[in-house]
Amino acid sequence: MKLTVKLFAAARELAGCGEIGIELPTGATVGELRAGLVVAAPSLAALAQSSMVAVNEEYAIDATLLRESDVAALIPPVSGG
Amino acid sequence: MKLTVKLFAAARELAGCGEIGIELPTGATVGELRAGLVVAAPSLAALAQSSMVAVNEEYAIDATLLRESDVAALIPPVSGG
Amino acid sequence: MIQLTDNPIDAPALLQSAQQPEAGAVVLFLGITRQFTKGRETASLSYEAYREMAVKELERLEQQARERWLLVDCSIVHRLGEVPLAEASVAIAVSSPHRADAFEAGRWLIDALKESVPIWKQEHWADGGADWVHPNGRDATHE
Amino acid sequence: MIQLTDNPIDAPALLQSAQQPEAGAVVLFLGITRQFTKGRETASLSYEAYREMAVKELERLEQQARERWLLVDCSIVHRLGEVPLAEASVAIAVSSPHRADAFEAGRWLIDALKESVPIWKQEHWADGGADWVHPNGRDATHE
Repeated sequence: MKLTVKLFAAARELAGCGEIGIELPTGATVGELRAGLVVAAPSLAALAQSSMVAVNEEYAIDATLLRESDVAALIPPVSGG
Repeated sequence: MKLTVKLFAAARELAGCGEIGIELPTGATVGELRAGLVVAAPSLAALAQSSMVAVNEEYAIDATLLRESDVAALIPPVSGG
Repeated sequence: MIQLTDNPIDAPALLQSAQQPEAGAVVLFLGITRQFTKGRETASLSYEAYREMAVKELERLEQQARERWLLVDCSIVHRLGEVPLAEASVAIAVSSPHRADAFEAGRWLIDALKESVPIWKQEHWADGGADWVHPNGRDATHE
Repeated sequence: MIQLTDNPIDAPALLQSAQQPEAGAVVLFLGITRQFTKGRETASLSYEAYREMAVKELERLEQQARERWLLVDCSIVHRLGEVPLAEASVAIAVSSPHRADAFEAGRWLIDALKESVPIWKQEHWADGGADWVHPNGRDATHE
């Protein structure tokens, strides 16, 4: 299945784009998405380690299972306020 | 010596005036002023017990010595804010 | 800045004076007239002060706050006379480089003001009558 | 009320909405762009958000605050894009019958916002260059 991962702030600048498409096996986890993201965009390697992943606008853990229609996002450490 | 004692809020309403003149012996204390005040205005008896006294716009204790030119005030429990 | 005023408090002006480039945080506290206290309806509050002494006490509180916390701006304004429902009787605006100082100083200033500044509040009840407020009881502001 | 805006924050409007007759206390917090951080000069900050998720997270924080404290009004507004010196990037306005709730909820909301809401801050330095801010470091707001 193909998922789109949204990128923001430092992640967006490192990757040079606001989202990346990743091909994942059906039933893949957030942990696998994180690994696939680094293969697709090696410049994200360090930041992907310290980032959270959101699925459908909620924080997810690496064990979370993904579905085809999910909206994923890499969330670097936040600094609003 | 003659001192004027300013009255505010509930004290002003109980006494029916904004200040009262008190005749005190030279070298009298704030405690003596408090007692003299109740003689001059018996309606203040209860409130004078629970009030502070200020001398020259500073809180004073009963042992504080008074001088002829001092400005005294009875300060019922405050409730600003 | 310390002020006693007989007019409505201009809170936006206090914010503007607090927003200095040396600051990163602004905390504004307003004490406003509340309609109901333990089920009884308040029509308005009115405030009376020993003005000269109240200004001196407020200046002392500002100075103590500045000694204890790193503040950029510190304003305390108390309104006197009648204060209608939902309007502010007191405003405290503090700004500081870091937000902990602004929150702590703002909280301390209103607590200290209520303890020591010679200002008195009278409740005007909707069902008639008026009472001078006894401290340590609940009243129609933020106590 | 939750809002992300690309325009200057209208703090007086937030105060007006917080001043309800059921309230006795209003606390407004503003996070503003500070000029100097450890001696280095900031020209401005700019903010980027994952907007849909940031709104959801802020709504969750408002709901949690309302469960924990007795609040009348609760508004959180975050500005996005460039925020010049001394202007507000974030405003939190809470009102409550008693002042302890407003102070505690306001403080908790800004702490929680900085921990969990997907918004990112970039420093634009006066001597050139720009850095995305790493949390847990000091930055040119109220941290």
